[in-house]
Amino acid sequence: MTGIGRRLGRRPPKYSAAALVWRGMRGDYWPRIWRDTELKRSYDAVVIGGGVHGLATAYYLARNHGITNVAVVDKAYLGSGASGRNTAIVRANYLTPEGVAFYDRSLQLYNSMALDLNINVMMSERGHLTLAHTDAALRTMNWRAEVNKLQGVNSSVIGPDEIKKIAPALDTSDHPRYPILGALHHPPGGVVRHDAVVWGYARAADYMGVEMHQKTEVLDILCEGGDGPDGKGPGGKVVGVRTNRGDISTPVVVNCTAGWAGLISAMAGVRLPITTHPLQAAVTEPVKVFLPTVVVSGSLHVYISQTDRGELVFGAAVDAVANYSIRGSLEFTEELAGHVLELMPGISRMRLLRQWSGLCDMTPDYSPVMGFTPVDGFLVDVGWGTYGFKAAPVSGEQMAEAVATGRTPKLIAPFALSRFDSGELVGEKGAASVGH
Amino acid sequence: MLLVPCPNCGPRNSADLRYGGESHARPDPATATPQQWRGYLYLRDNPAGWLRENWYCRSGCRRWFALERNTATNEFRNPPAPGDKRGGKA
Amino acid sequence: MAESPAFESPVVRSYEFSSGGPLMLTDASPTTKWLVRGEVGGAAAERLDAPFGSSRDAGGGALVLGSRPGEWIVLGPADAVASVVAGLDGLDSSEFLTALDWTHGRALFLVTGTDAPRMLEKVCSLDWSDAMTPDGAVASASVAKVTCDIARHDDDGTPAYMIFCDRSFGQYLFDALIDAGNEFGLSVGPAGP
Amino acid sequence: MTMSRLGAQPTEVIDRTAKLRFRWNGKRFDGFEGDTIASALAAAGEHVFSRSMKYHRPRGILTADYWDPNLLVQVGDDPNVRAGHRLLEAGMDVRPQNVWPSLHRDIKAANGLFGRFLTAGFYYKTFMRPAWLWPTYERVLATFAPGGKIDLDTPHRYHDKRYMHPDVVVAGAGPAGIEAALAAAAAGARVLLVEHEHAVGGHLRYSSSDSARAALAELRAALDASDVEVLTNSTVTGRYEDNWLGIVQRNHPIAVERLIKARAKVLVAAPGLIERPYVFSGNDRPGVITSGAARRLINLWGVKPGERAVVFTANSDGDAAAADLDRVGVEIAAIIDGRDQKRVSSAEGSSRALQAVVAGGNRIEADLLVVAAGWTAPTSLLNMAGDRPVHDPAAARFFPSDPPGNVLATGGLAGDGRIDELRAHGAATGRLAAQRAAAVAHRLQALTARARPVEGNEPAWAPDERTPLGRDPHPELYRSDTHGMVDLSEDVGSKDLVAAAREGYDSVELAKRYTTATMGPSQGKLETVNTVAAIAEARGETIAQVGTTVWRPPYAPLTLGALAGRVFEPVRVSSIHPWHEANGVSTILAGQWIRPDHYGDPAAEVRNVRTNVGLIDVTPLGKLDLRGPDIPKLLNLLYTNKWSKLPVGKVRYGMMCAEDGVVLDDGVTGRLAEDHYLMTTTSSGAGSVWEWVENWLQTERPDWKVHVTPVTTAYVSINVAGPKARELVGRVTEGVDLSPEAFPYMEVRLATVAGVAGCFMWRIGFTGELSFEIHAPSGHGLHVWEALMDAGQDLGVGPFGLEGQRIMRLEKGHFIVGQDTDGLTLGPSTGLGPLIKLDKDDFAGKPELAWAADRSLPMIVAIQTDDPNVVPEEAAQIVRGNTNEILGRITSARMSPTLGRSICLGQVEPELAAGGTKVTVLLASGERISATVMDHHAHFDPAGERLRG
Repeated sequence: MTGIGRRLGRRPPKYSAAALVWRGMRGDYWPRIWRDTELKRSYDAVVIGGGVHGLATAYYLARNHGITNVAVVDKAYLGSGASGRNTAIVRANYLTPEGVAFYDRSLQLYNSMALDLNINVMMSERGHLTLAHTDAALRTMNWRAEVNKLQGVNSSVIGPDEIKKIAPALDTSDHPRYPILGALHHPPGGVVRHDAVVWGYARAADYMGVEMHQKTEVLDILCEGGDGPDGKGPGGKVVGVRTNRGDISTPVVVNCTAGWAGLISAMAGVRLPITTHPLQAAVTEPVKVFLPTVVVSGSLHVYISQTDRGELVFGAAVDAVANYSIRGSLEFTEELAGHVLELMPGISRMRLLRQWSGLCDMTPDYSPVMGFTPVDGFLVDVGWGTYGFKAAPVSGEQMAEAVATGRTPKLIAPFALSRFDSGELVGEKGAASVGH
Repeated sequence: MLLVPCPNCGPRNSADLRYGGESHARPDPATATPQQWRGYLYLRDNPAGWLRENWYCRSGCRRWFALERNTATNEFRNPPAPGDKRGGKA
Repeated sequence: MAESPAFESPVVRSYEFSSGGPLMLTDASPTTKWLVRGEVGGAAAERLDAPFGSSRDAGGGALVLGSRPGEWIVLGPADAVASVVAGLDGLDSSEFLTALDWTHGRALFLVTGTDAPRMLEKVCSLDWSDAMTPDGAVASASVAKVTCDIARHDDDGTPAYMIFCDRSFGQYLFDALIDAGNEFGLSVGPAGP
Repeated sequence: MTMSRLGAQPTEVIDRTAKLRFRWNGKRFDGFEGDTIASALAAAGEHVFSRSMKYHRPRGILTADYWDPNLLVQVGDDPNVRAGHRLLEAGMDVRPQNVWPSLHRDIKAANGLFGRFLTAGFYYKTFMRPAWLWPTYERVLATFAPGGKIDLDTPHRYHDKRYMHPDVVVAGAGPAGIEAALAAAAAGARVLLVEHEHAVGGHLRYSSSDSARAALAELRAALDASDVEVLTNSTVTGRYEDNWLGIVQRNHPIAVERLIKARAKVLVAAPGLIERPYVFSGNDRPGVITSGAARRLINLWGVKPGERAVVFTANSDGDAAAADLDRVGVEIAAIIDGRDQKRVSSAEGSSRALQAVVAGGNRIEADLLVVAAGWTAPTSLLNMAGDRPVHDPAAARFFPSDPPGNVLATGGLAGDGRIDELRAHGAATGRLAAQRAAAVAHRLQALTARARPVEGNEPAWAPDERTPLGRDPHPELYRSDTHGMVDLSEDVGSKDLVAAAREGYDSVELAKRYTTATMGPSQGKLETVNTVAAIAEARGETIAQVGTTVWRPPYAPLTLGALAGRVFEPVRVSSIHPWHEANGVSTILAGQWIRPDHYGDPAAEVRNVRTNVGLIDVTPLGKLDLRGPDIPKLLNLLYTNKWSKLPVGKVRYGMMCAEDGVVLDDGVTGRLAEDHYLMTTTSSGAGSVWEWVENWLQTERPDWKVHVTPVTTAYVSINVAGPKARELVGRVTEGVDLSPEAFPYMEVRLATVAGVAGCFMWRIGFTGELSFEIHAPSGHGLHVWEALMDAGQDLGVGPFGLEGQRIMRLEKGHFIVGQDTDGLTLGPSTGLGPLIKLDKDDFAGKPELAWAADRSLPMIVAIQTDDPNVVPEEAAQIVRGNTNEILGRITSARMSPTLGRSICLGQVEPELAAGGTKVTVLLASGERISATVMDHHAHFDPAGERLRG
């Protein structure tokens, strides 16, 4: 067991088939997955946001750097935000070299996660198809494939016949409106059980001494020495966090929120290049499994996978209108269904069971904002748009390194906030507008 | 489907309009520093509450206009008067 | 334009025509249409007398549609339209006023029948009730996902609608309207202005 | 349990003279018109309908309605059909789902033996080692997916949608809902009444009391006489922003399912109540049914639910069920009254049938256990409107809290009462709804430009002065002293929920995610409250403290077919399209346009243009008609170059950049008259440039006098290109001297072509040949094209398509915005730096372009491979030697028929941009080849002699 239990000198009860049988025989309950503790008055670091990014950051702070006096605070429950609302797709087939290197590391961490964290996150390496319906889209697929190959990532462009073999439900005929001309095939892509990732990181971090505080809402970030009011803003430094459960003093605050990233950063006097948009998703009733891979169409703004429970999970592009309301819309499901049937006309009798949405923080270049800010001790891991879940492990690892060393790790240097001052944006915009 | 109060057409389905994002004044290009200009290009207030923003009534009167919307509740207020030449923009 | 060849309609597929029926769809694309732009509340607005959202019979078969604020579509027989447009000459010259012949740019279809509102509510999200879209009303909206100008101009008490779209969408929209009308027994009338 | 058909019942909905034959599980059965699939099968003595998801336990009727989790079947190619709701049709082929190998012998039922190890979430704790086996485990787990089968050959049938704008929509046609609809209609409102069941009446339909029957008859008659539009077998599936409603109509005469989108001025939620199952050992055994199921089976379909029954009742519905059972001859073995603190502890029996009920320590032989333990308020529509209903422990259910004023609740959702009290509340609600709808209608009409002028002032917003319904006390009955099933669709027991809460998954959302309770096809209709109750019990809290889950749309599932409806995908064509189709065109979709790609041999088309003359239909080229005195100012603002001195009759090329300096579009603009210009844009940019121009004009420069009209399809655009172009155009053109002196390159003339007056002709082209681009009025476009074709027979005229044009433009080194540029390409990278006039006062993107001038940027360059026969893929990477370092990429590449060699455009790092630089191109095959950066973008005729000819 890597890391878990090393710090507290106690080990969590191990998850295994044998343990299941043993407890089943004795009728024992499992102990709490993470402790319920009092909120202390002081921590070495406070991570805001109990989603996959925040929990991974806390986990790697403890595991890789021995920093365990850490609180993860969340205004609701762990995994209540985007972590539990995304469609759980993972992949590394990005367009830019910096994007590919980054997500490739994330995929590696996902692949070893079940054993690292001793929880089955059900990493399903089922392959990922990004369909191209136009020459221009096909050109972008080729571009991504070439960049991927140079980075050692398994991606290639395949034609309709091969696509049909992988996913027979797709209409690869000479379709009148959106013909499938080809696809970027990325075998290492797949899906992961998102909730298990949340719980796994929380459980592992807990056993190393990190504290998880649910229903703990950050009301303000306490700063001194900054240019702005109350000592906030550039030139200042973080001294603490005000929560609904009282003030905490800390020299380091890491903003790992999605949806509220701008509001939290504003509490430290840091303005971000972010607008918040809902991202909607939907799921059908279960039917027997027929779709063995993840299918994405950028032109049709849709991505589709089938869970092991038989439900089809659908996602789309973010809503056009900036919004903090996550009630969902009818037009989303209408457009989604139209596009899904364009790709798979045979499933018109499947029924949509539930729709939901989460909040995404969109940046101008479809790339995140990570690392240090003009306020000392205030770090951000935000602006994740629609691809935060896939990046969680590597983000946690890199953010932990930034906190521990005080230096920006090479892998996240391209994503610094300062790029918006210098105008040197990241080039994922073209490929990632619906890049799931 | 949100109803957007177009000052010319009357309430319209949001699908009939294009969303234009936060309404900010364009800095004077002759004097703007890189920081000011890029702040205009990229930085956003993004409040969870009242926000002044631009809309274009694409399927209707084809007029750009600015009004305030509460991004938490989707209520609108302060649309410009019909025929306002700048559409109420900042 | 006397030697000009015949006007080619954007609707090029052939249909079985019917001269009557409870719900009729007719291609009237060759109809002369001009677009007049002026100022809201200006002299031209006063002369044309069709504020945004409304329309007016301008005589000689010409209709003036208040299609947008400060914008009008004038349509009808070529000479009648010409006389409406010519009537704007000599107005207060300080007003910025332009007019262009849009006949070739816009397809025009007519939908007539008691069930026309029921048919239109399958392809367009506007409220077709008499209170919200009375006889004479003019609006713009998406019809089967194509942005159209729409004017209600009843035919002797029977609801009738003029639908204008970009000419290149003409064939697509015509077919979409036929599909929408099928369940109400729609028939296609012979084309004509 | 043995069910059988009873004699005729006074309230029955079946037509015993209309026998319907169908198949179930491969065998033949008969039922009657009016039967549901389930009632017909129950009448025929069938009692196992499905197997449960995880343990494959046999399952029978529970609620006998749409929400019954045990009655999901496959009908033909339609999976997950609700047999408790779907009406029987002759010839139906009905099959059980989730059984293997058969309904009655299911091998996976062995899972039940391991139930104590297969606790909720067990899969998170195992299958981790060895890691290489996980994919195999996963495949096995996937075979447990419940549900029916998809037939991928199912066609997408007719599903057209409908928009509506009713004043009042009433969701639910029970007594309160019907009264609300009637009262609203009587007050002058346009009312739509939507009923989930096949007929109106709600619980009155299956009530055998005389008063209920009389009330139902009266309500039906009133409805028939009213203007209310009634939709049965239809469901309000969601309430969205501003009372935008999704309604699915399942009984449209020609549509399989029709989605109705209604903008309701007021929504009345009157869905009634859903009977809540009770949790105890064996509560999912066939033979355990709700009181509603018993009454429906008896009174609607004349089905006797069993022979000897135990009735567990805590309310009048349970009492009524007992009376119905007694009336039709079912022996009542015991009545256990929940109001007297009595409980049922367990239902025992064989795997497939109930044999005995244990209550208060006594074992009572019975084949039927009818349970009336209370209600779940389906507050979904209120939730979707933002309401957070509150739990009232005294009444043991949730009630509305504070829904918005345009959403009103009535009926069981709002409280309890006698039929007349419910009706009175409904009527009051309908009147209130109509009053408020009138206010909304008045406001909408007053604000809407096209609407009929309003009369009078806006009516005041009517206050809610309804007499509230009472709340009947009801014992809180969630779980007995034993554990049982909470979520029957997901096989989640109360024990699982307690274990999950103990493990830390102790909020509703966490427990839901961990155990999957409420996530199945019932979506919490039956199990939400019991789930919350189990967590509350484990935490030692009340239901109100734990809180409930948020009900999300849709209220009832609807097919993807209905949601998609007819998929409107507009396509556009030029007036010349019929000619292309008649002449062997191969088309390509470009945005919404269907365009000629080639007519068989693009290389031959290129050679013909280079030697003779060709015609291309470039109608999709964006065209904006500009009129007004301030056009030069506008052009100066939008383009990077200068426009103040463009004379009448001249055209000029311009590049547009966005405010961040990134290339946005390009094209030529010509001055047709003093205050009249024609601007062209790229085909794909036509729409966005128009909006861009309008935005500048309307919001930044509102005082400038310019009118912009999109005329892209008002003109057919034909480019006549080739050495013989002048000869050809001259044969059909009147009124223009085409000589190079009189009409030189980059000028525009008004001409009559082929007898068509009002054509604009300009001397430009993308091919590098002598070109005349003719913009002819669209209504005569086909004529002009055909005239050119006819006139040029002896000149060798032929059509060419986009592919030929792409080859020729690449020979000339013209970049295409969006192909050779990308989302970060700044103006100077195109090589057109000299066209960026930083000495202008202002133009879009000027500051960024000024700063970019000092930066070293990637450049677009022409590249030729050293081996002339190798055409790199568009997207092939340019790398540093044998390393993986990326220094650029090929953006366009073709074999040039003119030069007989491969030609490319590419983007490279500045260090490689100088002419003559050797670069390494990595082909898709993995091979690295050498190539050379050229001095000019143009591979062919760099001096431009041909096009000026």
